[in-house]
Amino acid sequence: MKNFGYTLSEDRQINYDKNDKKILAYVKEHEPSFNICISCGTCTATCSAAQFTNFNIRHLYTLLKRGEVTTLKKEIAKCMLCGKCLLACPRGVNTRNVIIKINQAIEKYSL
Amino acid sequence: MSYDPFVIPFSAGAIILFIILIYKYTYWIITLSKADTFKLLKGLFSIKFFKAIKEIVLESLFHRRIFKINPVLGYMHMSFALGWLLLILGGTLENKIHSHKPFNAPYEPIFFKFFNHDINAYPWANEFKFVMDFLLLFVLSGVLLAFFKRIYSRLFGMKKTTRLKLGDWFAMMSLWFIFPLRFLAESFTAGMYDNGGFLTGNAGRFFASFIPLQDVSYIAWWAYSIALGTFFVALPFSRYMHIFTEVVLIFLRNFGIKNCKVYNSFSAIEVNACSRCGICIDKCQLLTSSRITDTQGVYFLQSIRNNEIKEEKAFDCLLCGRCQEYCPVGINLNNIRISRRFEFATGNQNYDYISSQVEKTAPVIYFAGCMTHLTPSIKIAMESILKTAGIDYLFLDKNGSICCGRPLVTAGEILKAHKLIEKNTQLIKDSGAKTLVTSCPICLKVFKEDYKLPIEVLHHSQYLLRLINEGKIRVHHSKESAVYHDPCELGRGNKIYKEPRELLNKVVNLQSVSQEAELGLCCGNSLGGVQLNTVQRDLIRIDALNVLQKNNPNYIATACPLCKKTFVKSAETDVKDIAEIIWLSMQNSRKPKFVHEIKQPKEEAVIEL
Amino acid sequence: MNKKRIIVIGGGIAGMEAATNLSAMGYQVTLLEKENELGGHLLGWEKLFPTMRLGKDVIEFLNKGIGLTHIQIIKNADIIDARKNDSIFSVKLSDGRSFESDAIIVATGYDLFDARKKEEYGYGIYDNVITSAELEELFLSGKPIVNALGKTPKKIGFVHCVGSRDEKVGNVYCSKVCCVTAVKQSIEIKEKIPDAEVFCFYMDLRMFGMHFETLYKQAQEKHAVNFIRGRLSEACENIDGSILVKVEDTLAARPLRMSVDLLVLMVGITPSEGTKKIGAMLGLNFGPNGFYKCMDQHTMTTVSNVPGVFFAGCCMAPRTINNVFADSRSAALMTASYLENYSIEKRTI
Amino acid sequence: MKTEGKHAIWKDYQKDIADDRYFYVRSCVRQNFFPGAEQTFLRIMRDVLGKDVYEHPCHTTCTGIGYHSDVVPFDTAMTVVARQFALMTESGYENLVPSCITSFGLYTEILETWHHFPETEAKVREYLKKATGREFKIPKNLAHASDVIYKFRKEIAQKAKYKLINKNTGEPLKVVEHIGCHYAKMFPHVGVGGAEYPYVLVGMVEDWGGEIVDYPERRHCCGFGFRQYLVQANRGYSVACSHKKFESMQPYKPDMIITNCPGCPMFLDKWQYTIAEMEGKTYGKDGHGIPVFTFEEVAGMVLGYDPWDIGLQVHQVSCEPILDKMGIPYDPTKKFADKSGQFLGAPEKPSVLKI
Repeated sequence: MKNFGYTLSEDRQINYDKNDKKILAYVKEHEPSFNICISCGTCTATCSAAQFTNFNIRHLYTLLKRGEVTTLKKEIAKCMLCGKCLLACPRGVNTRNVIIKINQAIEKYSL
Repeated sequence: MSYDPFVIPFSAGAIILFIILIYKYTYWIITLSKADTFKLLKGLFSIKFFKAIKEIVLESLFHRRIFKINPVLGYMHMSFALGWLLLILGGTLENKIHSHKPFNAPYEPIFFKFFNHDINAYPWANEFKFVMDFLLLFVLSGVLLAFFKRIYSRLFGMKKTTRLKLGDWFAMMSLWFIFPLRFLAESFTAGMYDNGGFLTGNAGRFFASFIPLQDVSYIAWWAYSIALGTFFVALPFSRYMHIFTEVVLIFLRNFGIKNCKVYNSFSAIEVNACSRCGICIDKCQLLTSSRITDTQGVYFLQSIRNNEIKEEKAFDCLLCGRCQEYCPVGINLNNIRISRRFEFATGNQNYDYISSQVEKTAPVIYFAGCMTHLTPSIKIAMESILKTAGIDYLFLDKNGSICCGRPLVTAGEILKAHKLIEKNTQLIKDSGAKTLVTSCPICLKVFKEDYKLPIEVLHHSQYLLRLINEGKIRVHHSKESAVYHDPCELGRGNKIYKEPRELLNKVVNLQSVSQEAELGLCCGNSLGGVQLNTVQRDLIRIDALNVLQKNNPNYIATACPLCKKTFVKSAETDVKDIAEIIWLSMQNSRKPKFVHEIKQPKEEAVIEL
Repeated sequence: MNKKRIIVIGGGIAGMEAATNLSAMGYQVTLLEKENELGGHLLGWEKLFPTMRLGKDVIEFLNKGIGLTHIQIIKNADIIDARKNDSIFSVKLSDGRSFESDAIIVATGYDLFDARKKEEYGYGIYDNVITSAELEELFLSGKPIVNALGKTPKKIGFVHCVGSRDEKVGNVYCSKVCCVTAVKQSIEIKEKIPDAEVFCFYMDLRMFGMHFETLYKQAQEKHAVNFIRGRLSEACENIDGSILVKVEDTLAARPLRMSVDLLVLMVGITPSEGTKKIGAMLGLNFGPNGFYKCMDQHTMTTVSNVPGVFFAGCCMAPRTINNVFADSRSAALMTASYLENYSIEKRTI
Repeated sequence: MKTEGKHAIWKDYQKDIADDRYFYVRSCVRQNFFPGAEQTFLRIMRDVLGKDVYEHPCHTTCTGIGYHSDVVPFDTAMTVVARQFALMTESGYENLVPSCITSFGLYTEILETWHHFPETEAKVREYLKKATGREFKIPKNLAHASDVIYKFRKEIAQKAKYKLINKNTGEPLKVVEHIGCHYAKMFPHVGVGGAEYPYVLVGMVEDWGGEIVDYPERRHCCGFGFRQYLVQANRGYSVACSHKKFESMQPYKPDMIITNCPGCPMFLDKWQYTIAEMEGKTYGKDGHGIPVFTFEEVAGMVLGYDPWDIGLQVHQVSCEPILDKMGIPYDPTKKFADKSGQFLGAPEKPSVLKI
């Protein structure tokens, strides 16, 4: 293979059809309240970890919904499970358990 | 030595039972951790040994704790345990006196009446006759109660009794049959030989009037022996394993061995020591409020024993601790639950972003906690009080909180929690403080239980009381009434019941509520209830609020930001943290006197109206 | 009986209810409808948000009103002229008939946006791109939901704001009802095809009505309908006939592509041809969006610039059915005020 | 796919195209990329259609490349374009025909700007006057060279020797069209057929016997994108765009790609070699690529011009398979010969892509 000094750039487009939604399915099965998230961002606004680092739980949820899980493992590790998001969520999503389920799914499917 | 083939089922059962028991206990004891083994060896040769014996007599035989909670249930358990033990002891004594031999086959005292018909052949035979019949009656009364409890538990003041597995039914039925069969066998034999005490003798004569006892008595002894043998074999695989395990547990516990949050052989002993009495069931708010019927301590331990633990069962419990407060065996149900959650824990963590710099050094640290940041009024009240009292303090989590680690612990993420504990411990040490004050009982729990802090750790209710007693702040008693809600982690979690009440009594008229202190209700939002949905949580909150608001107090006082945040959602009464109430009172006390005098009658007028 | 005559133009919900109210007050009412049946767009709608009540129930309710009163109903009415001479209005039909009246209620309703104008979505070109109205017809027909390939669609996309809030097609306003209609239709799809994946591509979800939010939550909670915030840039046809949609998932801040078996365009509400025609004939004022302009946005919503002409329903702006009922009764009251010289419709601020 | 739906849209997007007396302006890069294309255009216009096409020797770049690479400001671009207009005015022509899509786009953009902001036009007239002393008239008609060929597609079809038909099977060739981004994406009304479903190339292919294949990434850019290609660090993005298009069109098994832009055929052609070298993947039959032609080259092919006169030998993806399919004769020995017939030497063979 020749070296041209550049390679095919990775597509930034989310390819929903091809993305693997196993983790999403696991989370939805074990914590169905995940379905009612409206991506309002209250969780991120109140997040203890987000005060110190660029941890954005809302954004991670959105990526999970689309099956974009590559950054999930790295980012979700920052959560301290303090549960503030759970109290702040206006929709009643069991946000804390969603994170636990994401971690379990990551382990289960050895992401 | 007397012998008859019918003793074989009993003897075989007994041998199997003892082999299994010895195997299990040996296994558990040798798999104890090194530290625990050391404690065990040390304890065996200390005064703790005798303390354990005393506890065993009180708890395993007399069932003192169950008596306290429910006398009828206590009597039932006592009749079985104490009655049966005395029957065995009495039988052995009777047999030894009769045979003049120091040793006998194990079955001889059990089937004494079958082999010996000569009623006057040994000293105190009549007295024995009476005592043995009396003990049998004692046990039979317990069997009768147990039978009725199964049919109609409300008779015992219990809303629910434990649902049993098939194996337990098998063991239970064989247990129930043992004493009626003994009664029948002894009565039939007594009828044939016209002997027996007031119970078996009279019953024997009665049966003799219409039953050909010659034919049936031998069958009855067989049946009695089979029932015993069956029960013995079923025992290690059923809830009756608790009979012996509780004794082992009491020893180990007295020797200072504790349940840590990781499942080990001590946990296994605790699990096997559960008698499935079902006392925990009624205490569980998930049952009484949220209608979850399968996660209570007894079912959870049962599922651990049966190796059929389901994830949601591990994760739906609130960890409020009401069940373990009432567990007659004293099993640390919360930690066992956490230890099973630990098995679902994952290793994925990265807390490198947490700063390791403290702002300044100070003698006192104030740690608000994550939840207090959601209830800023508590934070403001605490800071105002500390400033007014002239305390030099460091607000450790002023700019956003680093979690204390307890939420991770409750989720079973113990290893991750220890990462935070390490980081926070360093910060606390670097601050040079002598006292750590927190507003959050959840933080308090982990600070006291899992942090190895060399300094004093106080909840703000304790600290504020101290400030008042030291005269550093002044409060004023108002006419307003309040009820106090015991937060789970503060009350049952840290056994702090007295100080908040003492504090409130200085500023308001504290009313009592129907369920408080050890029986205090969970607000429903406990971080322990990982899997619970909003509706299930809401139901708990509503029921708890109904209890608190029953007498229309002016305030619901609580001492936990999470409880406050939860109650505010639907309380019709003002919900205030103790710190807020104290700060309000301090503000009133500071006002010039004339303002006071003007305000005072006006308030009274309102109250009179 | 009162001798005063009123012509109501348009036999949809607004026209029927206004005519019923005025006739009940004792006026001689003539109702002109261009189609052969009263009911307007509602005839093509199976279930109504947010209650899932049947559209035909509402039509039945309206017909009960018509039945209780004495209204002259003219169907297939093709109006070729309408004018005011002094205080008398005259309306001529293409079949030569003409009518006179003392007042007119204009209830000319709306047309659905022609989805062909959003060329990039390929409506009329790609087989599996349909409009919300076509989906509703499919529901109404009771036929199984299949796409152009005769297969039960497993992935269905709903595109919000087609022809609404879009400068590029000249409609800058919100059509008000499409968001909740998409939610309603997505629930219906999931009820009919439970294992289907449904995606709503929205810009903002405008759940303004009392129970709309509940319906939205129900769609998420019970039916796991997915909501993706982003407006479709284009739709293409895959080799298997499915539709490839391209959108930015604005909340993920990434472009997204996805294939759906059926793409439903939530077409917006535009001023109807009748509204344009009658407005020109009677000299009515139009607002910037091509709907009629009322005398006051807050206080005189049903009053036109021509004394004696009143508005009801979607000829003024996109409306929900309950709004249309309120409008129609308001228009009837204003008409009565005009005819009886109470002059309350002449107030200005 | 409902073709009638497309026809309905095409009806809405018709434009006036002058029928004679063209002022032809060449593209900066095409003469290097595919030098035969513009030559073929002139040959068809003059020899086949008998039209008056004038080229001015003083014509310069329109600055489109510089403008889209953010190195030439709009004012400069407008003034340079005004000069081209002045050349045309001075030559007595009114109908401007750019060979380049980007030029066409830039001319359109400038004319639209002037239409909406006459003061800008006045300003540019002043600049031009001060700088060169020239004055100009706004072109009466602006059409891209492909528009002109589109206009005369039926005449060309009548005179065609070959059709876009596989002579072995009798089936029409499957043709993928690729329209330059600057043709109509910015101003849909100036493109034949509009921006979403442009008809300009479709019309040619249909009339010359081929069958158009629509595929999901049809509208996607070829990846040239000026800055994307010109800066080496961005080239991965450029090649990724072409890659996306190939991946999308491959399932339809197209026989060829027809384009109307200078950059697109260059990149769609050469990137097939690059992708083959990078990823080992080819998109045509049996390791071949999909041949890519400009519309002039295709017109030349159907008119029966010698493939080597059209310049098909400079394509990376070999044209022989398509010539064989259409039945166009060619002399393989002359492929790399100069005008006098002397062999110039064959280029190095790629390691993956079959040629």
